[in-house]
Amino acid sequence: MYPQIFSAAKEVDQAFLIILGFAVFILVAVTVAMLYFLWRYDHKRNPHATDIKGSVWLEIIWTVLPTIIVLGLFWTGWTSFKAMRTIPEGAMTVSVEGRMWSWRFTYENGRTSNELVIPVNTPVRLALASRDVIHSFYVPAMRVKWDLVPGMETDAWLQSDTLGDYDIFCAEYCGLKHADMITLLRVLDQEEFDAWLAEGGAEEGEDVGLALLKEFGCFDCHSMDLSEDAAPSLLDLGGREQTVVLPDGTEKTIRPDADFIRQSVREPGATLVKGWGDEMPPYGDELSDAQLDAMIAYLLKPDRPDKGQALADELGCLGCHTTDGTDDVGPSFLGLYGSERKGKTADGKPYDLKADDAYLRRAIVEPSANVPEGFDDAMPIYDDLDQATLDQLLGYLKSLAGEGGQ
Amino acid sequence: MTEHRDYVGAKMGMWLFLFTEILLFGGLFVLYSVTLGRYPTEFHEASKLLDVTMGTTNTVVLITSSLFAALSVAALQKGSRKTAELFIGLTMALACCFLVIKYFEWSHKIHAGIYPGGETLVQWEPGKQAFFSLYYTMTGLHGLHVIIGMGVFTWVWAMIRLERCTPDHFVALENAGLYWHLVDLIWIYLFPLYYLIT
Amino acid sequence: MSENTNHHAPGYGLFIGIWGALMVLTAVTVGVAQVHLGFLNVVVAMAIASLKASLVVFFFMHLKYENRTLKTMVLVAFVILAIFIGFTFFDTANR
Amino acid sequence: MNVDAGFMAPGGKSWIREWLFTIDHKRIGMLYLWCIMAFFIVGVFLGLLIRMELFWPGRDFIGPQTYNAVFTLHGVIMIFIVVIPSIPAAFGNIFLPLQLGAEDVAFPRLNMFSFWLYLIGGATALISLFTGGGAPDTGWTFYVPFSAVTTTNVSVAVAGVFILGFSSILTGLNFIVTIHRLRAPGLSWTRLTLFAWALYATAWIQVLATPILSITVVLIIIERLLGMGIFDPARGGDPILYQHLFWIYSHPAVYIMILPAMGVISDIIPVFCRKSIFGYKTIVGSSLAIAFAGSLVWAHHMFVSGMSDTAVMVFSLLTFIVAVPSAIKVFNWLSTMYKGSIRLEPPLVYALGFIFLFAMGGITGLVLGSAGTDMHVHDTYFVVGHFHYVIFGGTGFGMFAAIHYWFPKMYGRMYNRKQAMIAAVLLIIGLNGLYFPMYLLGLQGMPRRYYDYLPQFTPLHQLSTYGSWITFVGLALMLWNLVRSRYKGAPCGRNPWKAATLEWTLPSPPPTHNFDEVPVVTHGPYDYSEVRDDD
Ligand code: HEA
Ligand code: HEA
Ligand code: CUA
Ligand SMILES: [Cu+2]
Repeated sequence: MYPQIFSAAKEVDQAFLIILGFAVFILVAVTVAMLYFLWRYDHKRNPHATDIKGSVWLEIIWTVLPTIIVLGLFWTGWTSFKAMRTIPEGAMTVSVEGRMWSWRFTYENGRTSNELVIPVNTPVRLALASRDVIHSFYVPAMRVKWDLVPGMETDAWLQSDTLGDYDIFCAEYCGLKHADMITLLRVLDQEEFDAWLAEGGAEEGEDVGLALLKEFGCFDCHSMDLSEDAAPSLLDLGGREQTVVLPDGTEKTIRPDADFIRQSVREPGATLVKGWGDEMPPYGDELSDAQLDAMIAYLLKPDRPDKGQALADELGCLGCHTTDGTDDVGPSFLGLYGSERKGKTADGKPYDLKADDAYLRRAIVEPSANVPEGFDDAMPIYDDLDQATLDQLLGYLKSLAGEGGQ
Repeated sequence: MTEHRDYVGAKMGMWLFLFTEILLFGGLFVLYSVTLGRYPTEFHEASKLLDVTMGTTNTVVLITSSLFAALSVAALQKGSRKTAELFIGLTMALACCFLVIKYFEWSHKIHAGIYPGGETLVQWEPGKQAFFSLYYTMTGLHGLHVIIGMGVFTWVWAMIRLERCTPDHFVALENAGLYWHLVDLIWIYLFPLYYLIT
Repeated sequence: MSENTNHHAPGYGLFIGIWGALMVLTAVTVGVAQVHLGFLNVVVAMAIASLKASLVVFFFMHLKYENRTLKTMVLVAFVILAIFIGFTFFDTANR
Repeated sequence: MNVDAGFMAPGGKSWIREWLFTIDHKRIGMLYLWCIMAFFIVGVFLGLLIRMELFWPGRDFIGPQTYNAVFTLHGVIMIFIVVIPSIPAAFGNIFLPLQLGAEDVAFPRLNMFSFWLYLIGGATALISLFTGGGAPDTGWTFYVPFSAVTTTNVSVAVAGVFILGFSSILTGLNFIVTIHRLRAPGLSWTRLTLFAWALYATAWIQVLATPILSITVVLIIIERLLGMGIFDPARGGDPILYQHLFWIYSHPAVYIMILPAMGVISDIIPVFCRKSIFGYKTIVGSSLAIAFAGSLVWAHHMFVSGMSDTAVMVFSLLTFIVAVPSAIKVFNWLSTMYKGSIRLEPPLVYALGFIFLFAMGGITGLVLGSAGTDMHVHDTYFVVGHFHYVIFGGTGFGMFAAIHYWFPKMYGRMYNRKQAMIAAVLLIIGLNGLYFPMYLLGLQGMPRRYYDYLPQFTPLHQLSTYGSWITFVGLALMLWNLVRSRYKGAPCGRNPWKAATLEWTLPSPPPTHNFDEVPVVTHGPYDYSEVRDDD
């Protein structure tokens, strides 16, 4: 079975052992008896049946005996459950919020996180709440599972005796991305934990807005490329025109600005991007104006350095192309833009061209048109990318250009 | 194939059907009792908003219609078709009366914004909202049963006219009566649960 | 076989008597509701309602004159309903 | 040699008049059987699709939305359209009146109506796929608040469930009255077959529990259409109450599925052991006990739902108690084999397969019934393993056993014995390959209803998918054998198994009017001393 790191769950594992042990025993006994009778009393071996209508004594035995056994099994199960439900006094409390389809953990000092980080050997009480539908907080390594019910406060507790990272699942079906509602339980030693708790949300060097977007689970539904997820893409919001449906049902084309984003977060139902339903939960008090501003600033920043890279990664480009100048399955992106390219066209004629916008665009949407020397015609065709995505990618390639392109 | 003339069986079948009706409402009674246990004061308050006079009148109306239903069976058993038809007519008349009163009660409340999602109701405490959600669901379902019951009586009345339901074979009327008494029975519980929990 | 032969046909008088009793009980339950008894109000209201219900079931619905099998069946149905309602309280009353 | 077509013989009217408007219980039963088989095959293909998607982690063939719709549909079809009607509606309809020595069920027209409702309900459930917001994606449990907010076509799907429930109620009602009123002279309660007893117990669950499901789905519909707020916590509702209502029906429903199968097994074993069933009265008692106690344990599906600990204790205790009557039955079946004179024919192979697979599934029910262990395995593949074992291994095998037992009676022909045996063995192996890995997955913490999973679960998922292919082969062989034998099998006469119950005294297939004269019963159903060898 899974490694087990929770002392209170020892009893649960013991209950497993007892019940499964009994199960195996009775199953073997039943099967063996069945097969033996089948062999022993085959009509060839035993041509005449002895008519036995029943036996009161046997019936009583196999009513009473199983009853006693199952009462015993019940008791081990129940006591182990009780241990899992008895939350020690003075346990440190972490609030767990589940929403479609991400987790948010809030600590007593106000620190929030989308991973559950706990100190080793310390009992932790989890105050469970849901914002939309029922979810279930499940840590297999702890044998802990408890539902998060909207409109209700539930709780669970855990305590780890081992350092390490463990999976947290959502175990109650909650819609489209139920299977992706996964995060990590990180068990740190006390000092590490204290340090982690004291530090702010963002990681070193990371944009505050980006960190917040991650933390609030925005990316669980919105993507940062143009692939459609459960919600409209957030790629280059400020640079793309979008058609929206106003509350009165009329349609309008806008270029999202700070006010639009603010409204979409606070009151998502008010103005919907065309083609999308009113499914996003409204974010009210738990998101301060300052936090929202940081997110908006990030989303509207015209040339996010990571954007094209994220796209290239997302689309799988970086699986075959490197960014460090070494050639892989395909040529390296470093210094590609503006360089001289030699190779063969689709009908086998040699060419000699400069890798400008038009050339690279062709290389993406119609890779066989120009196959450079030393490489196979192996690249998949990306003709389903739209203009905005292509521009992003080209911008990214440009940023990696050598002297020739500058 | 021959028509089964199993009187006892037909009635047993009807009773079994009534059990399913009882349990259908039973699910709602589960909800009601649990919610009452959770919000006793809110239920108490909300119940005051219902009109006891109308409720009581309706109780009297329905019980009386039930009486006529029982009398119509007795009349047919005794052999007087005409009397039976008269009693069926009275039952139906009172059923209409019940529905009219119910209609006034509902529309009055709805005009005042007291319905699920209504502008008045959404401002109240959750307990009161729950009271009215259940009120509309349960009395609504009950009203639907009143209408079905009237349909059943119309059918039996036609059967009597066509002499398919006679003083010798009156089980159709008897079963219609049973159904009607069940509708009454449910109201006997709905009435105090909604109007008298004050 | 006529359905009438194996059947007791209660007279009009009995039904009207039962109706009278039901009217009285209705009056009583409305009256009692005006007195404040706290939670007992619900209990009393339900007790009276059950009394009325039994009158309807036994007389209007003739259960009194039916055979044991049918009576047992009715009992089973109500017991099951009581279980469904009652057992739900193991949860809600202790949350 | 030709087989007299019996009740299947065309009567000179149009097909629709003769079948769709038939009030003959045998024809209605056959209609049910064919429809159930058709839906079963649809459900099975959906199951296969689930297994294909789960062969690799990540998105393979179908995306999350489709996957969610597929398992919902798989569950709804299998539970409400296949397994719940299966044995009672098909074999119950055909054989209950025959076993009672009756002309038909108590209300033949109601029976026809109930079949129509079944068709309409099934059609409605299927219509929900192609209309409105598309195929429902809630799982067969329709938990609120999700089912109240999702944009897919839940309302129509649950309306289908409502209609199917109504059909099930009417069938149950019909059987209760039939058993009370239409027993042949001399057929006292203690001479009833155990199959009839099982149907009787089942019918009571159908009549008393199904209405709760009806009202529950009505509440979902009005919640979605009118915004009643009955389960909305912001408006004083409680989502957990929905779960109570749902399981008040759906737990007893699992006994609607298994009791008739147990009845079939109890009928089959004595025939092939040539002796009385061991402990007739205890088996009857345990059927009734399961039906009753089964309505006391519903909340064992909700141990981690946020329900009170007191309720967890009570329902866990009662769950263990309800396992005892099943244990009694298993022990009685085994004892029936003791000192018998056993002939290993296909029905017996399926029956013994039933015992093994049902025990395998039932005993893991104990792990689930125990509160502490359920906390770990609830909503994981352990549960999926449990219920497939009891449903497919239990009800499914009960159904297969019934088909192989009564096939000669229904069609007057015998199937290929060897092929039937091979198919049975393939099915048993395949099922274990398919479902046993699920127990291990569950113990390792693999949640259910995931279209994608973490890489560490890959090997077991693949094993399970391989198992599904073996099952596929077994099932296809079994069906092929049956379909072929319906036309090509050797005629088999009145009583090929030399059984002692009333249906075997009739020609195969039985004539439309069943018995020429009302039979008089003088002995119990498992008394083989008077079975003659004359045909
Ligand atoms: C045919 C259907 C069927 C049957 C018969 C059963 C039978 C049983 N089930 Fe199962 N169950 C389901 C269908 C069924 N179940 C389904 C569909 C679900 C999932 C629903 C969902 O969430 O989608 C489920 C889920 C389920 C749960 C909830 C799990 C969870 O979600 O966390 C539980 C918990 O207690 C449970 C328990 C039991 C028990 C104790 C029995 C007992 O009746 C079993 C009794 C049988 C035996 C015990 C074996 C035979 C006996 C012996 C071999 C003799 C020795 C035994 C003893 C001495 C005890 N079942
Ligand atoms: C009767 C009940 C029943 C049956 C028989 C099955 C059968 C199968 N089920 Fe089903 N299953 C359920 C009831 C059932 N299931 C329910 C209720 C759920 C829960 C849904 C929910 O969560 O809401 C579920 C969920 C469920 C899951 C979990 C999904 C998830 O949680 O993500 C899985 C995963 O593997 C699965 C797989 C299968 C498979 C592989 C089969 C197979 O056994 C199929 C194997 C059989 C074959 C492969 C044979 C194929 C043969 C043919 C096609 C013959 C063709 C031949 C001719 C026409 C001549 N099922
Ligand atoms: Cu959240 Cu599943
Ligand atoms: Cu259950």
